[in-house]
Amino acid sequence: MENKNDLILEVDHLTVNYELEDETVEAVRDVSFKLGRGKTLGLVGETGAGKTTTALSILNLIPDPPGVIKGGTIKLDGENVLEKTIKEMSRIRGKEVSMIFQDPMTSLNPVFTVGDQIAEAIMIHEKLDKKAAFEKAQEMLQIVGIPGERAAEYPHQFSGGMKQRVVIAIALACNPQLLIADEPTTALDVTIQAQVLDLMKELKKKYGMAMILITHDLGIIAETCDDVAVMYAGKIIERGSLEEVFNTARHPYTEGLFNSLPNIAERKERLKPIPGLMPDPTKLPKGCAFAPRCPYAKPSCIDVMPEERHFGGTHYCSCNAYDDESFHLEREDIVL
Amino acid sequence: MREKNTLVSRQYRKRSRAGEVWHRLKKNKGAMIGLGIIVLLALIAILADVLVDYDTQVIGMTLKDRLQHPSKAHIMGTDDLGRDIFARLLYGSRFSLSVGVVAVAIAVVVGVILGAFAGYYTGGIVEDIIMRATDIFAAVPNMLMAIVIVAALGANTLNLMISVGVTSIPQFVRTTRAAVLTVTGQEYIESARAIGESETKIIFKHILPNCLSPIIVRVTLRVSSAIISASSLSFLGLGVPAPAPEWGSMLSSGRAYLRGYSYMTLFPGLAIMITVLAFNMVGDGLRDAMDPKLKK
Amino acid sequence: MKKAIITILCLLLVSAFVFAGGSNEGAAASAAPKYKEAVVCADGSQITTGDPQSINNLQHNRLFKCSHNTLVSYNSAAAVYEPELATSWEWSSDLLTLTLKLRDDVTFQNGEKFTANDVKYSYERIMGMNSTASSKFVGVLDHVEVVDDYTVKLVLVSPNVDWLDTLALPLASIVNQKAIEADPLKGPWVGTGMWIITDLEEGDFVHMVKNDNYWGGTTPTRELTLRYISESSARLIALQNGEVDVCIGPASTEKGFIEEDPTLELIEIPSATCCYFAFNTSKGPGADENLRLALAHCINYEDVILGASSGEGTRAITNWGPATYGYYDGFGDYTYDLALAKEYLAKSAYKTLTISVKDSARLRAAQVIQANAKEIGLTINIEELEAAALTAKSAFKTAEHESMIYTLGWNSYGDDASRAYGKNSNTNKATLSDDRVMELLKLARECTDDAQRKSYYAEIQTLNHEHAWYIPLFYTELSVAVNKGVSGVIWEGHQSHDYSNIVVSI
Amino acid sequence: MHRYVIKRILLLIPVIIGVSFMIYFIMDLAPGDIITQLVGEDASEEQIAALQHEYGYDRSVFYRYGKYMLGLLHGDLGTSYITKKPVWDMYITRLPKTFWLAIGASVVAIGLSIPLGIVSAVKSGSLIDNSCMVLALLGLSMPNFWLGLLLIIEFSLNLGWVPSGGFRGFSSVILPAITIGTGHMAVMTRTTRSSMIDVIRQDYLRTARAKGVSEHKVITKHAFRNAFIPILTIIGGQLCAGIGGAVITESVFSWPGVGRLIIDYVHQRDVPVVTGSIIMTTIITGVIHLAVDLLYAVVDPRIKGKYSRKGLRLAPRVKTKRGAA
Repeated sequence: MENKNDLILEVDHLTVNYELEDETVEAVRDVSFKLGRGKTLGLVGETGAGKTTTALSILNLIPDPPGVIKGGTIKLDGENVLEKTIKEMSRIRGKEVSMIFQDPMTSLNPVFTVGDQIAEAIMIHEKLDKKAAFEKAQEMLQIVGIPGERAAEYPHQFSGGMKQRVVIAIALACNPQLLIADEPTTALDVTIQAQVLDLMKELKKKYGMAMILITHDLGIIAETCDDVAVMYAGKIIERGSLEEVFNTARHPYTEGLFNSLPNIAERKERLKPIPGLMPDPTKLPKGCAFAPRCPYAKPSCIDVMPEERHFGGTHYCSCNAYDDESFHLEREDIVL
Repeated sequence: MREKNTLVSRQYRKRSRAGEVWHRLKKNKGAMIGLGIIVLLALIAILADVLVDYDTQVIGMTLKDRLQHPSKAHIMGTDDLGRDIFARLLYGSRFSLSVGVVAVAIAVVVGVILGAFAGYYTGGIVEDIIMRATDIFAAVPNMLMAIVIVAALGANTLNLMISVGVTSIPQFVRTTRAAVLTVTGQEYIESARAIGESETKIIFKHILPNCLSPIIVRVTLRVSSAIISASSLSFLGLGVPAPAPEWGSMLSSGRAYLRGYSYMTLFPGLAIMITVLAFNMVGDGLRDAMDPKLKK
Repeated sequence: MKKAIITILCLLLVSAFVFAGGSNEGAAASAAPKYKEAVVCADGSQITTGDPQSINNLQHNRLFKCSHNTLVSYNSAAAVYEPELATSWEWSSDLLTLTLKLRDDVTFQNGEKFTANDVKYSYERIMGMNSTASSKFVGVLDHVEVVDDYTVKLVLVSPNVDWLDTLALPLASIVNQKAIEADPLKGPWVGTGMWIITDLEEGDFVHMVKNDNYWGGTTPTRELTLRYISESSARLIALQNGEVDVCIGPASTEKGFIEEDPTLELIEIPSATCCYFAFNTSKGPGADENLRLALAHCINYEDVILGASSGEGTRAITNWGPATYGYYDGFGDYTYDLALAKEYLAKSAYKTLTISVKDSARLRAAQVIQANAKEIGLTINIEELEAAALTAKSAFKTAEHESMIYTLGWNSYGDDASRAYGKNSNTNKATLSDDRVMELLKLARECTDDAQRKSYYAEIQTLNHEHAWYIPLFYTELSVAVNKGVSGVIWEGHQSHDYSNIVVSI
Repeated sequence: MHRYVIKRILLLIPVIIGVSFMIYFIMDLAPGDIITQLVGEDASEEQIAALQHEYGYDRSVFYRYGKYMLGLLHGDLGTSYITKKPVWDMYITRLPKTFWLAIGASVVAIGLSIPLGIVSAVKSGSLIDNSCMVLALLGLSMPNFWLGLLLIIEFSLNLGWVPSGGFRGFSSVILPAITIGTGHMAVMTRTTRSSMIDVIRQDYLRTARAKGVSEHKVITKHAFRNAFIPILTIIGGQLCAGIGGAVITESVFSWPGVGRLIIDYVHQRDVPVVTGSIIMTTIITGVIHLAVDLLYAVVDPRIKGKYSRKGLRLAPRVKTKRGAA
């Protein structure tokens, strides 16, 4: 894990802003994480936490304007993608890293056949002619569970789940080493969600690629991921292996996430949603962004930027409450 | 993307809608320049009587001074009847602007009412009649329609306004209908109905205000094309009657002099161009400012 | 031997120079003049038909002078009637019958022989046509008698000493019965003229090729096209570009370009076109003589000419064609006298007057008059109308206009005055039905005594001067820009130029 | 699909009836009538009466209209009062010229506007965007006859590259096409821009970029094809306007087109020519609109499905922003 060659992705101090007319949205603030080959990282957080922005940064696809990558490095297979030229980037996109987007309804170009859309990626990266690429596209469709003949059909002729399979086929068409899946199942029906997830897991195993799975569904994380990173207001506030984060969540926000999950076993218990809303991203507090909503917050939390606390292994969280050695979350009382 | 949009719209929720549009319009340099020009033109048009004397400077002629190139005495030269082009241009703003504005006002009033009916009572005979009639009007090319109307009514300022206005009606009917249709289908109208608000209240409080932006944009753009249509009709001898210094008729009266005395067409031409440009820039700016999709 | 050869060679060489027609270009250039094969004439009015009897206007007249022939023609330079298809003619003593001898060597362009029957057919066709042209015949010509193949008798309803002039108009062209019966649309194109109409696209051009069997001579030009270019600037540019050879009516402001251009020439034609102010004397302000005279004395005529036509025009003293029979201006012009004008105006109940106009020159004239009238406190409104609307508004029986500015192209014969003064004439823009004038017109029409006839016309003009039904403004100046090589055209003051013999040397 | 086409063509019939009614009545009731035009200024009363009878002017306008429509029912567009030619013949000699001019103008407008619009959209909000829009607007705000004459003076007179006017082969189309095309530019550029801006923010472009499609191809292939429908609508609209004839440009360039045919005969109150030509224009316009609507299906496969569905009332008109036509 610590060996550099085993790392497919290394993000260091990534900072991304959206510079609007008169305000600046700090979407990603000093985010660092690493991902090993073949591993799956779950990126969890509320809408607006900066998960998608982080993912797009890896492909250098932040819409510019208004998005600006202010600092940091993103090393993909040891090379900083932020220093690549546009041309080099387009060789990396789809070949080294692929991305699956949230809404399959809008991710496919409505005016081209799905076969063409898959074949296009193949033609770009594998220098195949149109016919060969199309044949390979048909194979890819079969791999994702769609009959190859349907390659000549247009996206509007497919259902949501099928579309997401097509998107997956596009993403996997050139055997990328890293797949970023941005809430791949959010827009799908629950039954379809499971199918798509199974498919992704299976394909991941088959191709042996690494994956970043962005979701706010902790259940999916539990099922799919090796590691988990929790984002809040543009920062990773807790990071660790699946077991570490799920069993011994350290950050009050992570605890809040777990508490807001319904528990089928004990239905009598009322859900405990996290009170309040995420802070205005243009006016983030100097200190911990979660402090205004944090049940454990002390006045100093607002002013002092929390530091990373490591809890052995890869597990860390950013919370100043741990200055107090005796501090522990309520949840631990229950679990332990 | 998604994240970003939520952030942005939250940010703007602080202002009223009009304030928000104005705020964004202010950022658009082109639109502000255009607006400045329009205000200036409007001021000139209102103060025309103060700035120049109609009888002596605008229609009064000194034939010995005819066709003088621009000089200190006549900064834009004189026309074929020895009248100062600058004075005529200043006064002409009154005619050209009013032709544009009144024509569009006619179109807006008729078009919006019909369009609102057609959009609100969809599927019925009302819609059918209105839209079929609109199709018929729209089927005839604008310019031909205007020519036929002016030919029938006779060429004078009012008829010019009517003919240009009538030819613009179909656009407003369609724009309004489309806007009303979209708005009527929105959930907040449903919810207004659900909480039992009256029909009139729904139309006036919820539907029409929300239809305004496409109509406003269309108005600004249409004023400029109305000015051009009017000048085209003047070219065909169907415009504002002489000696009124309407820009289009000034321009077309200079066409025989284009080669030797190009300033006779240059200045009215520039005046039309600048006005049209100004209205268009404001129109474009308004559209950008009102279109949530174009928010940055 | 050697000498002989040299002599023969020299002879050959000389003969080559002499006889080189179109075959040897290099040699011919210096010896014989060379002409363009295809000539194009541009005009600002469009030609809509090739049927000479259906229409009577300038641009069509120019066409029909090429394609068709009339029995007689009028030589305006010499002021005499000349034979065309007729060789001679004779009036009966009661001035009711005109007997014409016809040429026997004429064939139509379709090969049919021309005889007296064609005259009968043509004239009867006009009578039954209900066209602008036919009104010149209906009520004037009673019937046509064919005496023999080459003699024809025209019997009139009432004496008309100017009847020959009508026969000389292109509308009295002779057409061919067979051709018309075969093709009602293109049949009337077939005439006896020098040029055969091959193609006519209204609003664009008329194309003609030379009739090699023409009875009246030949010309080196092979093709003649009349093109319609409505914008005067574009028309002149086409001439400057060499796309056309003749440009009718260049804009007066652009005459400088013609003078500058060494390949072009400006032809100025003495004009018979009079621009005048006409009051509707039947009702309203125009019926008030004081108002009419007030206006007559306040107009600055020089300014009107300057404003309306850039100063290119001559002051008109009387409302009559300068070359028209019976011209008289002994009463002098209206003096520019504001005090007098105000005096007249004071006597009038009207203080406002509307002028109806249709085109830009008249519009400009109206604006000058408007400014002039302001000086004496008379308010003038200008009403710009389309041609059709103005014609309808000012039609004799239903005249609604108050006043208008009108331009009349005067023909040379005296009775042309009936158009401006005669009852029921729609060109009688003054809606005049003065008994004395009507009587004078009739007397003149039937009078063969020259001095007497002229005195009738002089009286009409004097009456007009006294009552100011019409205020004559100016005679327009006619100009035509041509390629310098153009010759052979008969330029007419009434603008129905004859292009038949046009050649363009190169 | 066939059903749809047939339905659309049938829907043209009420429009034709409406248009013919409207134009016939306006023309017929306009001051000044054909009789005075025909018979000249010194006709006798008998002549006028005869003509009035011949053309039905001794009866009501409804009679004349009815007679005209009866002819139309048999495919007869009427006969010109002035030239006595069938209106169909007159129209059909003008149509090709107008057609070439309309096509030429569209080519000019498309060639200039689409690149400008795309650049504007991609650089939206920048100085380049603003300059593109001003450039496009200049074409619109410059009166056609002014631009036309300037072009003639420069390119025909001074440079001698092209004829000054008339319909004389390909080279003669260039200047009038530029004159009209630049007038179309503003609307088309604006449409391209706003349509591209709509599309540029679509998720599927991100998908395309994410799979490594070059930026150039993302814009020209993926985005443009999606943005094309509103542009197609505008092209169709401008083609239709062109078929109606560009009266002023036709005047300046002595172009024997439909526009001038109509205006010349409006002035002469030749009701059948005006009505017949406008009916033809309406029909051709309707066909172009239909063709455009069918082209939508080629550009966007989603629309195809809608055409074959039964009971469709009207075309799925794509909303567009047409500023100045």
